[in-house]
Amino acid sequence: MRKQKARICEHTELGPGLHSFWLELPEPDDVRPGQFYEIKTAVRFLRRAISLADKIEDRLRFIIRVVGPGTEWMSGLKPGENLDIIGPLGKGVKIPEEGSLTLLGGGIGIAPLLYLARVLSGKGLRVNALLAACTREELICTEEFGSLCSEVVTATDDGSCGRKGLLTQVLPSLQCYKESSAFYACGPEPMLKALKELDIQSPVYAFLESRMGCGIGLCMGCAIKHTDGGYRRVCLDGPVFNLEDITL
Amino acid sequence: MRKQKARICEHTELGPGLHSFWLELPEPDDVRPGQFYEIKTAVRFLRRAISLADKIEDRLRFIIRVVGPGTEWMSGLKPGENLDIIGPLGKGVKIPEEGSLTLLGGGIGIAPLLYLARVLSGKGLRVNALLAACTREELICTEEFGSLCSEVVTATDDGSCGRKGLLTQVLPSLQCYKESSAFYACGPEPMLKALKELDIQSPVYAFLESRMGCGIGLCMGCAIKHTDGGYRRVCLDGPVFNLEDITL
Amino acid sequence: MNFEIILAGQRFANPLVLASGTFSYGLRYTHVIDRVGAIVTKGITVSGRAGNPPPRIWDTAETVVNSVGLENVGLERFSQEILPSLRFSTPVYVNLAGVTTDDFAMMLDSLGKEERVSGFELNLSCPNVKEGGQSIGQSASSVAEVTSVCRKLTAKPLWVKLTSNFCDVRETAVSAAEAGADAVVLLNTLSALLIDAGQRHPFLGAGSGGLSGPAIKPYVLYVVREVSKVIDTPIIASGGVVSGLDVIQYLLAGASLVQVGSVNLQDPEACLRILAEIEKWLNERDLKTLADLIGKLED
Amino acid sequence: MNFEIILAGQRFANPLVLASGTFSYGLRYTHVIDRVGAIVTKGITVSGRAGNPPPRIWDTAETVVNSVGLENVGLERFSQEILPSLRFSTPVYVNLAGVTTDDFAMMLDSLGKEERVSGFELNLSCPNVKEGGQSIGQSASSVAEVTSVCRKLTAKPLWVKLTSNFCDVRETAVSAAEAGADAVVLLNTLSALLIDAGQRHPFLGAGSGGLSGPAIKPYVLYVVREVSKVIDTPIIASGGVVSGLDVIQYLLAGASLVQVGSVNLQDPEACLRILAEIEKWLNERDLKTLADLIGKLED
Ligand SMILES: Cc1cc2nc3c(=O)[nH]c(=O)nc-3n(C[C@H](O)[C@H](O)[C@H](O)COP(=O)(O)OP(=O)(O)OC[C@H]3O[C@@H](n4cnc5c(N)ncnc54)[C@H](O)[C@@H]3O)c2cc1C
Ligand SMILES: Cc1cc2nc3c(=O)[nH]c(=O)nc-3n(C[C@H](O)[C@H](O)[C@H](O)COP(=O)(O)OP(=O)(O)OC[C@H]3O[C@@H](n4cnc5c(N)ncnc54)[C@H](O)[C@@H]3O)c2cc1C
Ligand SMILES: Cc1cc2nc3c(=O)[nH]c(=O)nc-3n(C[C@H](O)[C@H](O)[C@H](O)COP(=O)(O)O)c2cc1C
Ligand SMILES: Cc1cc2nc3c(=O)[nH]c(=O)nc-3n(C[C@H](O)[C@H](O)[C@H](O)COP(=O)(O)O)c2cc1C
Ligand code: FES
Ligand code: FES
Repeated sequence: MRKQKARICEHTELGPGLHSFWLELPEPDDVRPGQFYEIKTAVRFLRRAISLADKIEDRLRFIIRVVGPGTEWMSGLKPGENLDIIGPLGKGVKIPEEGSLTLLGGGIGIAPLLYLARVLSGKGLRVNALLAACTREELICTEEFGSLCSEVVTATDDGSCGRKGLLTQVLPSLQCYKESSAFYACGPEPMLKALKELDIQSPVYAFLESRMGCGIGLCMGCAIKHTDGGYRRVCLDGPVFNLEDITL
Repeated sequence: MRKQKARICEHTELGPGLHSFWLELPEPDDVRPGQFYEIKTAVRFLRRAISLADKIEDRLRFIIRVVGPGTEWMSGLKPGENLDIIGPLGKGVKIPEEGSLTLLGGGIGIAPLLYLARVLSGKGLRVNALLAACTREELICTEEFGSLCSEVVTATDDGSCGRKGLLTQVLPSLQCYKESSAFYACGPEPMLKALKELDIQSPVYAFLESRMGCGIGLCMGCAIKHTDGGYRRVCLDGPVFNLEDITL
Repeated sequence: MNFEIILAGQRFANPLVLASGTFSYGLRYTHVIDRVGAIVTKGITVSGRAGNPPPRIWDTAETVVNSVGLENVGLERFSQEILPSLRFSTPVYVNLAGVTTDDFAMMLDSLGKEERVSGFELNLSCPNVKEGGQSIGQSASSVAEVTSVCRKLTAKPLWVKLTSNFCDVRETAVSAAEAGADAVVLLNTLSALLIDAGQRHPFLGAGSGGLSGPAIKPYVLYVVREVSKVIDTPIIASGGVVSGLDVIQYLLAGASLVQVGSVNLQDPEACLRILAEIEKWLNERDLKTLADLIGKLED
Repeated sequence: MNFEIILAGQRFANPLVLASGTFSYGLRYTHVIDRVGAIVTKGITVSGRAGNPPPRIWDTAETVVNSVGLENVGLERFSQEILPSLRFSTPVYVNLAGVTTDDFAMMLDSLGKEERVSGFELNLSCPNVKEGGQSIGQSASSVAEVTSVCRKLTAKPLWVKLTSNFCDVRETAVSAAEAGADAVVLLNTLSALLIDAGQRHPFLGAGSGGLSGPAIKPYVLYVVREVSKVIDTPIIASGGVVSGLDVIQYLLAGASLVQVGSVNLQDPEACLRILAEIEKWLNERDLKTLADLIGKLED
């Protein structure tokens, strides 16, 4: 982990309030799926955590959804501008050696799974993806997943694309639901809660969020409740946790 | 006075930290030399006061010198962007009917005198200008003054352009020093102080600055000391004062 | 939609109050004054004050520091020149800034007869004067004394504006409430020092000033909430309001009225925008009555 | 150029101190710790604390609000696991957060023997815990009691970290000084409330938090200056430092050391930049000795 100035090479709007950036680092990082960067903005004191969404050669991709001042500011960035970033941070995903794996992405939570799909498929593992969003416009990166995964199922709350329904309503009807050796889930808290209730037998690794102070283990700001009653730091101990260890 | 969104049509760098902007207003204002606008920036809570530097048809010109965060922010504005401005504010200059007039501009203080030169010469009055700055690079708008004034004398502290010396050192040697019916002075406080000490017989109207809260008479933030012992508000009672009324 | 607030028997069209010192005496921008619940004048002293030497004001992105120092025309000119010139029907509260209890009594007595004056805000909290000001508001007994003397002299609403600088404002608020204040105003500015390091000298002409603006809102919200637990007297919040959401947060925390200060300097029409934001917020939630929100924060 | 500061007989390589809670226990970023005058650990309690429920942190452009709630491993694990792992020679001050006087005595007694512990910061000012914390620091007599008990138990430097929330910190500072503190630390965070208006509920999991960051600097500068007028005991400033200029301003106002807090969260290497800025400032003025600036603000 270190601080760098990353140059923005490309900025595309993927949907309403959804922005994709490709970045170039002066000293390229070795980075694992599930890791994230802390981005400095001009409008907030603390950095904002953004997951690595993809990496091709030495270029990094971030995908953001505008939810407040920090992400609003990012959405106005232009190619050629520099971004002050710290990373890669967090433990990221432990890449399995074998098995059949399913990615479960909801909304902006689809983004961090993309690089995971790339790495898993690069290892020759069988990867399925179930990608869900509220509407068609918010369903991002489906083509990229298509080229990396054995099977991609999409779902929208309003049925405007793919199956109609919530991710957790669609999931039980899929073959992978029974057959996957592990699941990787990233999405809003209600989705993760509902997943927890499905009581899936294979491990479910969840990409979690929390409001962060430092992102680097200094402040204890990023607490998340562990089933043992204590807290864990999303930034150091996560951001990827076994879903059954976490109280949501 | 009112709040408007002004569109930036042109931005040129005139010298080190010196920037000129031409603006277009949706509803053009009737504005007098010496008046100013309050500009909202993204980096400071209060607006920043900037004088009208020139006006041609319905376009307004501002010229700024970067001295802190607000002016630094302005220096990054690009054509096409909008500026949130309130104005015109202040009383401005009372334009004389006759006489021979001399403009005394020091540094960024040259800017507000430009529009005054245009209005005075437009009325057919005889206008001289003495323009001074630290170095050649900081001496702005001399050509424009040349086309509007009968005579333009320049001076720099380091002698890199025009006469060598401070404005108040050069002034006594000029013919206009004795003959002008009025002087209009804008420049840093030390220049105005030195002018006061020259004890000029004709009235000297000084364009004054102060740290402003509102710029519109609400807060009493912009006090300047009057020789009667009380304070005056630069924003409402000025910004142009008879130099002999003010304690510097 | 109903924005009305009743406080001490007085009706306010809405909870917005133009804070003292940020709308002068009310002679300008009357189209804004027309739309708010009340205006508080600049602090008035018995004989008037020239105010503090410049510079008097400074800011960052989220704060303002001022040291105006109660520049005002004095009681007499205020009665004779200002009051008759006010061109709006919005309630006018006069911010009184005495040094001694007698000063307050004298001003109250004189202005109490003026029909145009709806009520008073006792400024026991100005950080920008050497005498009076916050030195009164820092002592629970002084607050009690000034408030009770003033209470006896007027039947008009009496607000007491307090400070948290170097004191426990819960105690002074209890004092003010027990001495008969109709409302306590929380808070005046926080004492503040700016330093010109190169000169090794304070930056403001007066040496120090008072901190206001959006950055202090979480602190003032906390104080409002805590004081609301120890007094039943209505609270008027003052600190950092820039948006409709800020006003709603203060109401939830227990304030009945909400003063708008520094943001008027940035935009004299800020209150019009804030009112529109409140309306939108209520609409989105299908709420009808703003007063219903007061004190409704759950733990 | 000489950045050295001597305080209570201890030598500090420079006036920068990593503030409690913003550099954890000192296990990471040791290249930064190597360069500062001292590090204060996260607040330690006797049995450890899980901390407050999330969310625990929130910010604006110039403020941070936190409600970490003294999450820590407790005295025993701190002694056995943390202290032996520290890989730097910079002085370590342990921030002690007791509920009772006995808690402080017990922790001090146990840690006083540790060679690796250079001194103590008594945290009488945490706004984020229900018991202990700022409720001790709000009372001059409690400050006196805890400080004098601790003073008797250790010869190591004893700093007392105070609050200005709902109290007169000039009084508590005098209490701490008279009870034998080697320095008072001004200030801990200001109490703060954030409201989720839609939910009518506090936004932070703990209900309220503490405000820090650059916006509060003018306030804390004022407090440092005023307290320096009433005590001779050295002052350590804490509040809103982000630049070298801020450090210089605090020294001029009367602080001997200056803590750096929130900005570490934005950039763990902030102190390296701040040191470079101080050096540049001194160079430009041809000044040689930083300690010469302490208290040199003119009126
Ligand atoms: C490890 C990690 C990885 C992440 N990766 C990504 C990613 O790849 N892409 C992405 O888009 N996001 C990602 N996020 C989320 C991202 O960090 C946040 O969206 C971002 O920090 C928001 O910053 P902001 O300034 O835009 O909004 P903020 O102002 O910080 O607001 C964030 C949310 O808090 C709410 N809030 C704030 N104050 C209040 C209040 N008083 N009352 C009620 N609600 C309030 C806001 O309404 C909003 O919903 C990640 C987060 C983590 C922890
Ligand atoms: C009526 C009027 C008309 C004006 N017209 C123009 C114009 O046409 N063009 C133009 O360029 N300017 C003009 N000015 C000046 C302009 O308003 C200021 O330069 C501007 O407000 C500065 O804002 P800033 O945020 O860039 O700097 P600020 O941060 O506001 O700083 C301004 C100055 O204050 C000093 N300062 C601030 N804090 C401290 C401290 N703690 N210690 C020591 N010094 C400190 C800074 O060093 C700097 O020199 C005018 C001013 C007035 C009143
Ligand atoms: C420029 C200025 C002048 C002020 N003058 C007064 C005053 O005369 N009397 C008073 O009681 N408060 C005065 N105040 C304090 C405000 O009324 C208000 O209580 C404070 O600024 C906090 O609110 P805000 O953050 O909305 O500004 C003044 C504030 C400012 C910024
Ligand atoms: C995330 C966070 C955690 C903190 N934890 C503690 C603590 O455990 N003990 C303590 O005395 N102060 C704690 N503080 C207060 C800081 O040490 C410091 O006094 C305060 O933040 C003001 O300084 P700043 O504006 O530089 O941050 C904490 C502050 C922050 C932001
Ligand atoms: S965000 Fe600071 S410890 Fe995790
Ligand atoms: S700047 Fe507010 S009255 Fe002049």
